[in-house]
Amino acid sequence: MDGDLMTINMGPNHPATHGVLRLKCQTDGEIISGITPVIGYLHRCFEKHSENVTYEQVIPYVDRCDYLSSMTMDFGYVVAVEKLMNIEVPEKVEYIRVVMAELQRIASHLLALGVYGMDMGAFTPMLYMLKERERILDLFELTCGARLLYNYMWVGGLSHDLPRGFVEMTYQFLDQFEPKIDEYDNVLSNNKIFVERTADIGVLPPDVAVNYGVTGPNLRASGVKWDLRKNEAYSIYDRFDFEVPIGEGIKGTVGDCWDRYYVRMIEIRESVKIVRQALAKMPKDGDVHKAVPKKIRPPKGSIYSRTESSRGDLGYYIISDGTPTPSRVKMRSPSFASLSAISEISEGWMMSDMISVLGSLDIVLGEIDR
Amino acid sequence: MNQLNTYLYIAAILFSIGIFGVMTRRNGIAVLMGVELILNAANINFIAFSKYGGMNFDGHVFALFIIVLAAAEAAVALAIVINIYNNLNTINVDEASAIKQ
Amino acid sequence: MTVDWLYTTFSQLFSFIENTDLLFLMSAILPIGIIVSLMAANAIVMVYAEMKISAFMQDRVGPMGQGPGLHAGKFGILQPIADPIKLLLKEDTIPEVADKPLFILAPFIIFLGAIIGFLAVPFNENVIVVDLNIGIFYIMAVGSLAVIGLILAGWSSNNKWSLYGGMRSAAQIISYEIPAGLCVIVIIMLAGSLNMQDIIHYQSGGMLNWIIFSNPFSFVAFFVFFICIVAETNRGPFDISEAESELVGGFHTEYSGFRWSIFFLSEYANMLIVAFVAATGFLGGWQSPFQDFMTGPLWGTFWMLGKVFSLLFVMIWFRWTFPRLRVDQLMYICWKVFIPISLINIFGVGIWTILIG
Amino acid sequence: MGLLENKFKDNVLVAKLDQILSWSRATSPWMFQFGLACCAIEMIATGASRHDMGRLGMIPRASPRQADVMIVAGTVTLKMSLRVKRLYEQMADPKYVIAMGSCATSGGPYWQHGYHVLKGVDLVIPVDVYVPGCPPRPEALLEGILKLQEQILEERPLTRKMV
Amino acid sequence: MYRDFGTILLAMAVGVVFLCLPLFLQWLLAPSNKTKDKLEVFECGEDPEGSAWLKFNMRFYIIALIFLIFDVEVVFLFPWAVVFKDLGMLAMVEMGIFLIILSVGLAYVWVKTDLEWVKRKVKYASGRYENLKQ
Amino acid sequence: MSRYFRNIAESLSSLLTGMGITFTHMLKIKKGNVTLQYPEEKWPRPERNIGFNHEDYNVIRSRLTVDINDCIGCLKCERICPVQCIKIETEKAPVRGEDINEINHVGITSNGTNKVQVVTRFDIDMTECCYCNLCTYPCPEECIYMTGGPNSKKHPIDYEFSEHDRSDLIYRFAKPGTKEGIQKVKSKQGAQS
Amino acid sequence: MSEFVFLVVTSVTIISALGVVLSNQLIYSAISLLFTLFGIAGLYVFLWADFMTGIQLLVYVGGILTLIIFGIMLTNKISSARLSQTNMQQGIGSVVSLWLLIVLSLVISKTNWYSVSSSEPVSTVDKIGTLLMTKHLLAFEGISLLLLGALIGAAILARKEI
Ligand code: SF4
Ligand code: SF4
Ligand code: SF4
Repeated sequence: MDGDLMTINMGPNHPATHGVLRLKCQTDGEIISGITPVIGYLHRCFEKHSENVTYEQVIPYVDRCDYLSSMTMDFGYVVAVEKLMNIEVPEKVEYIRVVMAELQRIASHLLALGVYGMDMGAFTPMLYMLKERERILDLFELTCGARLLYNYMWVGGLSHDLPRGFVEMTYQFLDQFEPKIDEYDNVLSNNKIFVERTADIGVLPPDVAVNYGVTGPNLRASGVKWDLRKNEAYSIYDRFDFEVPIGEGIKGTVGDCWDRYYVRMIEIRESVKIVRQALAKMPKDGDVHKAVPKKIRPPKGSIYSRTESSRGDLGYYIISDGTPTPSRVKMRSPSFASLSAISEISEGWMMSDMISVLGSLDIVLGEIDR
Repeated sequence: MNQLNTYLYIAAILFSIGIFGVMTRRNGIAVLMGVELILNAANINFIAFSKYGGMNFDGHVFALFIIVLAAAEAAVALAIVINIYNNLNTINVDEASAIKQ
Repeated sequence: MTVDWLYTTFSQLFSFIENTDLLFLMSAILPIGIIVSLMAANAIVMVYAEMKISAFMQDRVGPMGQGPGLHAGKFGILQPIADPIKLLLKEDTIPEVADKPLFILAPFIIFLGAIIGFLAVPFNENVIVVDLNIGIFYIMAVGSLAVIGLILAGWSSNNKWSLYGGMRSAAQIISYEIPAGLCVIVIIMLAGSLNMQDIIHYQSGGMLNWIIFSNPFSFVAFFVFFICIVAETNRGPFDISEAESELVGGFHTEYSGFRWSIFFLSEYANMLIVAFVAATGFLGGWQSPFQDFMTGPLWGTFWMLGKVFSLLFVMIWFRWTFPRLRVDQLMYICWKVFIPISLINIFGVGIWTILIG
Repeated sequence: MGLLENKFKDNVLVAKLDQILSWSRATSPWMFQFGLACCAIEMIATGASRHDMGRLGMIPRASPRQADVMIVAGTVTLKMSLRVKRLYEQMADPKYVIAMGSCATSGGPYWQHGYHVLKGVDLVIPVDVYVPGCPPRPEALLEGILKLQEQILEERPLTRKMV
Repeated sequence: MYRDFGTILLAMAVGVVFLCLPLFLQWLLAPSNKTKDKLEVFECGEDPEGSAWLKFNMRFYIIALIFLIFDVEVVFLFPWAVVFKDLGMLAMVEMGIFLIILSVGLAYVWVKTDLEWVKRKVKYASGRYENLKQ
Repeated sequence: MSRYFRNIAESLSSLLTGMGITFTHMLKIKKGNVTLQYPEEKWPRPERNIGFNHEDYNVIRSRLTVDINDCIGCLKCERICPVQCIKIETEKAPVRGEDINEINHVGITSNGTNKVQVVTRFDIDMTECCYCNLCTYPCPEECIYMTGGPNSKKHPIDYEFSEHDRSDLIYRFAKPGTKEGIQKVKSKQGAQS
Repeated sequence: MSEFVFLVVTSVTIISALGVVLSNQLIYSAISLLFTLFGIAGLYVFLWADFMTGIQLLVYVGGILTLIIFGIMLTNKISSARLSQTNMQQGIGSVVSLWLLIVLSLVISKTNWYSVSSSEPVSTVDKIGTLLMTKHLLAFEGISLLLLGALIGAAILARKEI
């Protein structure tokens, strides 16, 4: 009883594609028989820009690649340039960066999870999550004045010191945030309908994930214990006591959509832990501009450095020719790898499952197309 | 309108239309629709008889049975049509029988 | 009922009118007009309620209508009035490749199904526009008209999303009609009649005589029935046919302006009808919950509407809390959970009534 | 054009009717979900509890047929520009466009080296309100919407245009 | 009975008028600006590839419709339920047989996995929640 | 079989939990409401915010402003801007640090620097600006800043400047007529000397 | 007035029945069938069979017609679903059905129908119920077997070769 295969374009403007992704789906009734992701609708010429602007001017563009997680993007970039130039950054800067990156991770995951819930049709939990995200954005805004694209981390330092009262406010935020996580669990994660919609759907086995180069929460959801914050501790991540956020038991080890969702939930909890530790250990004083070089002019050479962004393994390959302008900046974007796995794991599932899979991969088009 | 004959005429017309459909149509589903018309004509008769012909509620019960039969028939017939279509890729009844031979 | 009453009243009032047809037309048009305006009013109230309730559940305030010179009333009370006027002013688009006649026909079918269903719901002891002998069965039967409308709307748009929406909703409604019908059987078994008023009269004498509390099986039947009717009206979490994040707009993706709002109107009208049926069948209709306390026509209407709107509130509550089901899960629930449960209910109620009372 | 559009001389009755019509248009500007890039995130934030776009009568619609306002939120690339145009065309009249953020307005940070970025969405579709910012704060977007509403309020759909 | 159904017929006529009136108003008031793109169907901004009117694989839904037969069963239940109380045990037994025979049908399709609506062919699955029968 | 019933029980309990949560949110709307009713209440929110005093910490990036009287035309901001949306043209002032009244040129900045250049054009295209704040750091006179930025005492926060016309978003900070004026002044001086 | 309504209902029924067999697009046939079924339901009202009216709507419109429409969508490239009817067939068909019609009419008009005048029943459904449970009990139980057979048969047929 085969029908004709129907080619249906999902996107570039579709509520579930999280941006301007186009999925060319071959469907056989409700069943997906083939998916071709078509990207490039948001190609914003990041590499071209970075060849034309100086090192510090790249940062705004880096911000805009993964607009949901600008802090971690900046973090990766400045770490790369600092390595290239051999800059020691002051203690305080390191701590602030970690705090910011982890808060950003929470914010990013909150949005990802909320929007995922909305993909599944649950609108209210999304707004609960966005409500808390908004509080994190308040903290960022307090620090650097921007809500989404911060340009906060500079090579060798930060644009601003922490404002007065930031630490207390962050504590305050964390205190009221932590109970909320349980609320999310009750209203969404354990909701039977949600579980049915996501569990066992779009399973990404560990070996396939590794082969596709999937990293970050998506990889950890498959049960692979890989987190650059632990495995290749950059910055000062080795000083914190936290677990690599992977699931245990039956929760979060299989690599299905629910696991990908749940691992992000665990990651939020771990990040809260890290933020608390970092706030406690943070040196009281120190000049955040101390190590900022007057002129950023790295020696000839190249560097590849990778860090853990909210979406996974974020790598920068920078070639310097000794001028203030990088000769090449190449970004390895984690979402790209995640997206490339989609046809492998969602073929044969139903239409609705595909949306579930897509949402659980948590892609950001700005970073895929760059 | 308050006459048995009126309804019988209407039923007769529907019946002939149904026969016409069954005879001329080659598409299986269209034939099915013709059959539905015929069955409905019969139903009208039954119910008309039960009002005017002293058949009382037996007519209703019969009509009820016929509707049930129609439903069962439609379900099975459609399953068959779909099956034929799958195997022979046509639902034109005569083509299908031609291919079979 | 009402029509008959109006007919007698009118024939006394306008005794100079000899023509009985004219009298009938007069006495029928009036309640029909009221019903139609009720449908429109209901949509307006429901839209507003839905906006506000959902907003409150989400820690927001909902429409407030602020801004210089712009006042959708205090608390956005005029919002649901501005929306239909605006929809009236929207361009009416029909895609070139669509099947025009069917595209136009589809919303009419759905709406007509809703309107003629609405005629048979009782408001209180005396007010029911048409008091059919087969009342509850009739409402179920005309409810199935919507299926045809939905398929046609989905198919005639010649849009793939619409096609999916139409198909899904058809399968969904057909399936859920069965457990819903089986639950209605429970009502009828106890009340021994298909007539809406008879069913309500059967439940007179306080809350404990309501069918929902008459035995454990009918208690279960009520919840099954309620979920089924939510599914039959295509409301969340069963809104797979218009699933915004999957199918863009489902069967109504291509509809714009007023043509689109007909779907909306019918959806709310259908919700209202099924809530009426549930209130009539299980919750004692216009009967007061406390025997002889607060009875009378006005109170009757009050109780009826109170019950209906609480059910509607629960529907809204559902929609804004739950994720959407997938289409096969929907079927799973229907065939593997609700139908067996309802069959058992029928046996249970039967045996219970024979053995215990 | 509609049959009665701009067909009437200005008189009190028509003016009142006109007011009601444009009031209804202004009060329920349904928005087409059209997020392209970073600005879309701020658009979501505008719709979320903190800023609650619904206050102004905005309801996001996924289908362009039922939407009145298209908020172009984000970078319009050349590849996307054709689609933007088509989606705009597919909205039912009357329709309005808000260009949100630098990118939609003029190409924004990508105006110089962005070989693949459209330098302003007004090159393909008419824009009513430009909201600056990168991304604009939700309040800024709300202000843009209010501005658009004011503009719609001043429309006179029925009155004949005096030339 | 005539009067009741006459009212219903009248209501249908009124309903049609009620819908036509605003549609007419819309025709009068709303702008109309038909461009080529507008008359195309919406497919997320892309060119639609082929018409939606193709042979849609509805296997999945058809199975649901075969249960039209259950619909018919419900129809039989109505007259029975009405007289159930008068006839008492007798009716219960008779209907019991009827229902049991049909339940056999339900059980049959259940066991034969016709109620598993979709036969997916997926590459990876684990069945941790055991909801998924492959 | 037991799984079948467990499933149903689980569904019921988890769904009821969810409904309970949304319902409590609805009941507590008075307290839990987080909506900022924009035109009436503005950022920073009067109460119910996370608790910072915006007068102390106002670094919001909203809109660039230039105190043109303080600008010495050093082009540092133009050079650092990643998107090149600042366009400055300068002319050498006839006399360093002296006011030129014809064009309202102020010769000495509030920091006390004597100006060498007259800024004849200072355009910021706010439609291109990416609000990265980079231009405000190197300015020696602190005369370019985001409103509500470091000089927030002088300017209130201002993020509401949407326009119907795109060209209205190009901000011209140089005093109108400076260009012609300075030329006239110069040619007059040239004629004198 | 009721004559007028009766006329309208009858003509709707017959005209749309003609539409069913004559329209050249399958889907329009199905929609015509919808109107025919509605008209027949109307006729039932005139025949005092309210319960049958409900059943007509529930089973025919809500069930069988939906099934037919699904069948159409499943088996046709509907955009090209023109129905071919050869002239030959149409000729034969119309001759045969006209002949049938004439014969039937003759029979109807010639026969002296046994006619009783009954009064409008208060309620039809309980009578039907009682009859089902008593007089037609065997048929009733037989129907359940038939339905069982149809269900299983249809399920098997639809399951094949997927
Ligand atoms: S204007 Fe800025 S925030 Fe908006 S899309 Fe462009 S780069 Fe992103
Ligand atoms: S804020 Fe950034 S983009 Fe804007 S003018 Fe300053 S440096 Fe340029
Ligand atoms: S950096 Fe400051 S002083 Fe120098 S040109 Fe820019 S605004 Fe003027």
